[in-house]
Amino acid sequence: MSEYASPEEYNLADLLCCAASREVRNNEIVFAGTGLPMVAIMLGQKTHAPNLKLIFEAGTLDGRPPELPTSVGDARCETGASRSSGLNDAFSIAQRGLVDLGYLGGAEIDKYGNVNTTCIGNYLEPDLRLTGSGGNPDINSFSKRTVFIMVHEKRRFVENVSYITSPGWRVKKWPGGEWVHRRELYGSAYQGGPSAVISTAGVFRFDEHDGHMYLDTYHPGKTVEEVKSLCQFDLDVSRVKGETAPPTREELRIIHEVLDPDEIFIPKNKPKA
Amino acid sequence: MSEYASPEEYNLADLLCCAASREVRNNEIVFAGTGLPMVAIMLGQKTHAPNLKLIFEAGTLDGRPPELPTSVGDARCETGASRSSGLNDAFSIAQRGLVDLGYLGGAEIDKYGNVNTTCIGNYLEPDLRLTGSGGNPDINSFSKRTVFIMVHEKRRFVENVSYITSPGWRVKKWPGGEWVHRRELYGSAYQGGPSAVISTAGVFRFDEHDGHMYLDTYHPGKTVEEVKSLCQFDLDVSRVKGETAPPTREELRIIHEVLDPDEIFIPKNKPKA
Amino acid sequence: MGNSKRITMQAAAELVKNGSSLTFSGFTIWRRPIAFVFELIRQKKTGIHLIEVNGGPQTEFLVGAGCVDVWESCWVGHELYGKYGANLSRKVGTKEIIVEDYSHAEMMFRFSAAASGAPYAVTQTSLGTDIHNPEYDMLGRAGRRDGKRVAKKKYIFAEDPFFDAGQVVLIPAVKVDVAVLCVQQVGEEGTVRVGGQYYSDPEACRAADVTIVVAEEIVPEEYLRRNADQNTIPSFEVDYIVECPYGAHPTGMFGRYDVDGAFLKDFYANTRTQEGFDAFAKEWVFGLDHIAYLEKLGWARMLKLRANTALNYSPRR
Amino acid sequence: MGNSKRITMQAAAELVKNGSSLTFSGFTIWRRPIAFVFELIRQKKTGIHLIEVNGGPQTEFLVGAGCVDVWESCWVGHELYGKYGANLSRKVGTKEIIVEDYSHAEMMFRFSAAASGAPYAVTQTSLGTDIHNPEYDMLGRAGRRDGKRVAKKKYIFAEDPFFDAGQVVLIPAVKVDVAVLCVQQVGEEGTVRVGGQYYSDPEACRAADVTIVVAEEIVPEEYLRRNADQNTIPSFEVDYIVECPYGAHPTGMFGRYDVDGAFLKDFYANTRTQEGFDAFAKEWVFGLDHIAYLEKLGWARMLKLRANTALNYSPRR
Repeated sequence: MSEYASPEEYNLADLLCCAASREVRNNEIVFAGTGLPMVAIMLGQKTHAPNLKLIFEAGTLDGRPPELPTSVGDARCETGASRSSGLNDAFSIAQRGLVDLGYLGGAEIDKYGNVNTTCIGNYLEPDLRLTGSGGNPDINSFSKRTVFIMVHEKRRFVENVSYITSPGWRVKKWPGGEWVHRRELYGSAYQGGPSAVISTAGVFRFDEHDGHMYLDTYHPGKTVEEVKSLCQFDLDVSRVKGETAPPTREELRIIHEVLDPDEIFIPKNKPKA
Repeated sequence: MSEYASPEEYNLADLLCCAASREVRNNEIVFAGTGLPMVAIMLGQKTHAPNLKLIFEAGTLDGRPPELPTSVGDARCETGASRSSGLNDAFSIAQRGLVDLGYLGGAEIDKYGNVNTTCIGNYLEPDLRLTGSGGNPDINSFSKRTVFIMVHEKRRFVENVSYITSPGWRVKKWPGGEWVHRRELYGSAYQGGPSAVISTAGVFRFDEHDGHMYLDTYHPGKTVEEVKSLCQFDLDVSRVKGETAPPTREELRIIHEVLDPDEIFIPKNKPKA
Repeated sequence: MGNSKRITMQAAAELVKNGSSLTFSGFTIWRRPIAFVFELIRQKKTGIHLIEVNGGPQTEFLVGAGCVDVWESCWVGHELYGKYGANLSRKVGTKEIIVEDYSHAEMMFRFSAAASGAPYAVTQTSLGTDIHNPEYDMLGRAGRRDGKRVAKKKYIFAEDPFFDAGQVVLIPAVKVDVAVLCVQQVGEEGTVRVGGQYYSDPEACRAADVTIVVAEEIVPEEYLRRNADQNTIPSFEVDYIVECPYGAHPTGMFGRYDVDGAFLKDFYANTRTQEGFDAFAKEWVFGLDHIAYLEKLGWARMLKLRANTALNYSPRR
Repeated sequence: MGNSKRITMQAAAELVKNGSSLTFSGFTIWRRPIAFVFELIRQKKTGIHLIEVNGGPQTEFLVGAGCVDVWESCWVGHELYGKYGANLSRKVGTKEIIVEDYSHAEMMFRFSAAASGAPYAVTQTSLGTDIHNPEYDMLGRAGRRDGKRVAKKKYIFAEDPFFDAGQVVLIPAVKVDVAVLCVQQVGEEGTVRVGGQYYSDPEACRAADVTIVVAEEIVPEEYLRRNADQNTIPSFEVDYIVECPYGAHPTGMFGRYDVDGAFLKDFYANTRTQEGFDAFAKEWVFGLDHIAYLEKLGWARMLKLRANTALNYSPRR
C-alpha cells in the first residue's frame, strides 16, 4: 500500500470514498447505488478487491465500466458485464440472498441505522418531499452488510427519522408498529444489516446485538466530542479506535486519474485559499 | 377453397388435422402442444389464418418454423420467431389472458371436457402411470377456447376420468371436491374452456351453460348411433349437424408436401389393400 | 404478414384518456418516451394515474403540467442533474397530487405479478419500514381503493405457511391501461429489440392492457426475426408503433445517444417554482412539434450526445 | 480475473450427495446433461430427490438406475420417440418411487419463486383438477413434509384479497441443492450464453444452492462480455464448469446437434422392463467414459445429427 496522503492533499469526498472502499472484501457480490457508492466500489475493485462482482439495480450484473457511469441505468454500466438484464433480475438476486454488501446513501439516520430518503417532517404534511425510497430498502433488506455514505449534520443524525425508508437493526413491526430486532421480523430472509456508516465526520458501526450505532473512527481533524455533538441521539463512543485512516496517494490517483477524472462525483482537491 | 378429397384420398389423421385446423381464426394467439396439434395449427396458418400467432410452451413466441418441429423444445421452433425465451414467459402470457386458442391431446375425457393424461385407474394404485400433465391444464386453464384432439375409443370417453388432469366445464372445487361450473372457480381468471373435441369419430362441442358435451358432426363413414355407442356417458346428439367436412385436396397437399413430408406425425394415406 | 401497427405520435397520445393509468419504459433518466409525454401535455391530459417502477424527467414534466392525479412509485429525480422531483415535491406539499409509496423492488414485483397474470406478489423486502405503515395508505385515505383498478388494500401481512420463513408481505399487481415504451428498434409487426439493459420494460409492456412503442427506427420484422433470442418483446404484446428518432431526449438511449445533462439541469432549476415550470414548458413543449424541438436543440448539441458505435455511449474524452 | 471454476465430470458428479435434491437444464428431449447423469449412475447415487420443471430421458436414466427416491414434476417421456416414462411408470406401480404431481406452469412458478427468493408463488392455474386433490399429496402421505427442504404443505387455497379475482392457489418455492445445466457456451468465470430457447434454465440455476454448468465449450470470458445482453446467466450464479462436447446426447442442443431419435426409441423400448433397462445401462453407461461413448456412437451417426450453422438444426432433406 502506498503511503498515506497528508491532509492538504485530499478533501472530504476523497476520504469518504476511500473509507467506503475499504469495507468491501475480495470476491464479494456488491450491490451499489448511484454516485459516491459507485466510485467507492470501483476503487475497491482497483485496489484490494479485484474479484468483487458488481450489481447495479437497473440490471447490469458483474460489470466493469471503463468510464464512470453517471447513474446505474447508464449505457456505461454494461461494458464488460457478465449479463445485462433488468430490475427483476437484480432484485430477485438480492432477495435470493446472493448479495454480500450493499452501498447506499441517505438524508437522515437514527441510532439503529434506520435511514430516511422519503420526506422531512410529518409524512402526511411534509416540510419537504425527497426522492423517495428507490432501491435503498430493498438492497438494505437483503444484503449481508450495508454501508451508508452520508453528509454529517446534526439534523441528519437524529433520535427518530421522519420516515423509516430503509430498515436498520431495530425496526417497526407492522401493522402494530412495535419496535423489534430486525432478525425477528425477517425470519429466514435475515442476512444481516447496516454494518457501517461513513459520514463526513467519522466511521460508525453497529452492535448487532442491541442494534446501537457506535463510533469506530473519527476523521482526521475531528474529535470524539465534536462527532458526539453532531448526533441528536446519545452516540456510543466507548469503542472508538482512533482516527480514520486517510486516503493513500495511490487511492487518490485512481480516483482522480482513472475513475473520476471529470469530477462527476468527486471534486478534485483545491489548495486551500 | 379447393374441392374436397374423396374418402380413399385421406386417412383419419388427415381428417383430424384438417378438422382441428378449422377451429382457428385469423389473427388469434394460439398455444399448441407437441404432435398433431402443431401440424393442425400450422395448416391453419397456411390456409385461412395467415396472421395467427403461435406460442410453444418451451418459449418460442410467434414462430414460423419452415420445417416441422418434433416437439415444442425443438431448435426448429425458433426459426422466424418474434422472440425466443422460456417457459416462464410462455405460461405468464397464458395466465395474463392473452391466449385465444389452446390445442391439446388427452388419454381420457368426460362429458364436461375434463381430460386425463396422468394415470389409468386409482391414482394411489394406478394400473398405468402415463406422462403426467405437462402444460395441458395450464394451457387449458387460461385459453379462451381449447381444442382437444383424441383417439376415440369407448374406454377413453368415460363417465368419470381416472384423474382430472385438465379442467373441463364442470370441475372439482378443492379442498372439498364438490362439482362446480368452471366459471365459479376461476373468477376473473375465467376466459372460457374446452370448445371442441376432434376425435377419430367426430367433432364434439360443449354447451357452455350446463357444460355438457354434444355431437356436432360425425366423420364420414360413421353414424350418429355408432358415435353414441363409443361414449360411456350419455352423449347429447340432439344438435348434430351432419358429417364432418372432409379434407380438401389443397389441405392434403400442404400437410404431406409442405408441413410433414417425412410423415413425422401424419402418415401418408396408403391405398387400401 | 400482419397489418402495420404504425400510427402518428398525435394519434398515439390520443389513446391515453383523461383518468387513464399509465406507465413507461426506461430507468430514471434513460429511455423515457419524452416526445410522447410532450404530446400528452400538448393535449392537456388530466387525472392521469401514473404507476411507475421508478420516476424521472417524464414524471416531472407530466406532474408539472398538471396532468397527474396519482403517482404510485418509489423514486423521482434527475440523478446527478437534479437531486429530487421538485414539481412532485411542491404538489405533494399543496396536496394537488396523491403519492403512494412502495419500495423499488415492490414496484418491480407488482409489475411482474401483473405481467404474469397473478393478482398479487409475495415478498420479504422492506419489512419494518414506514412503507408498510398502515397510516400511510394514501389511496385508502383518499377513498380510491375500489378493488377494480386500485387494489382493496395497499398490502397484506402474512406468515409464510410453507417453510416458516417469517413475515411476508403481499402486494397487489398493478393495473395499467397504457404502457408507452421508448426503444431502439421495433418491427412492423411489433417485435421489440431493446439495446442494453431492458430495465422493467418487458413487465411494463405485458402488465398494460394497451402498449404503444415509440422507436428510434421501425425495421423490417424479418431483420429482427433472424435472431429471435436477441429480441425483448414479442409482436403480439405491442398494439401500436410510432417512429420517432431522438424521442427519448433529454433522457439517454443505449447505443444511440447519451443523457443531455445540461438540459436536465436547466429543467430541474426551472421546476423549483410553478412559474418556472410553466415558462420552461412554454419554451420547449407548447407550440413545438418534434422536428421543431430538434431544430431548436440544434446539430452541435445532438452530435455531442451521439453514442459511439463501438462503445454504445458518447465518450467524455 | 477470478479463479477458474473448471472441474472434471467425475468431480462434478461427486458434488451430488446421496439424498440431495437435484434439477437440470433443458426441456423434455433438449439440452439435458446426459453425460453428467451417466456419471451419477456410475457413481451409484441413491435417494436423489429430483425436482424438475419437466422430465425426459435424464429422468428415465436416473429412475431406471435406482438413483431416485422422489420425483416432483409434471411430465416424463421421450416426446415422439417414446410415449411415456416406462421406468417411472413401472416404479410408481411397485411403489419404489414417490411421485408428486404439479402442473407444468406450477412447477415453473415454483422455480421462479425460488429464483426470486420468495417462499411461495400465487397462481390460478389448474384450479379444479386432481392436481389439487388433497388426497394426492404424496410427500405428505409419506411423512416427508418437514418444512425445511420439503414444504409443510403441497399447496394452500386462498381467495384473492386485492381484486376479488377468485380462488388462488399458493404453491411453495422449490428447494434445490444442485442444478446441473447443459449449454452451448460458458466463460471461464461462469458466464453462460444459451443458444435458442432458454427454457427454465435461468430459474433452475438461481433456485439451486450450487450450480454446475456442463458446456459444449468453455470460452474466454472476454468474448462473452463483449455482448452482455446476449448472455443468459451471470458469472456469480455458477459455481463449477465442465467442458464436455456432445454432453447432451442423445438429447439435442440448439445450433450444435439434433436429438438422436433412434437412440431414444431404442432406449424407450428397453425400458419396458427392468432387465431391459439394466442391459441398456450395461451397454451404454457402465464401463464407458464419455470418449468411449462417442467412439461407440461413431462418426457417421454424430455427423448426421450435426446442426447446420445457418439453420441451427440438421435439416431432414
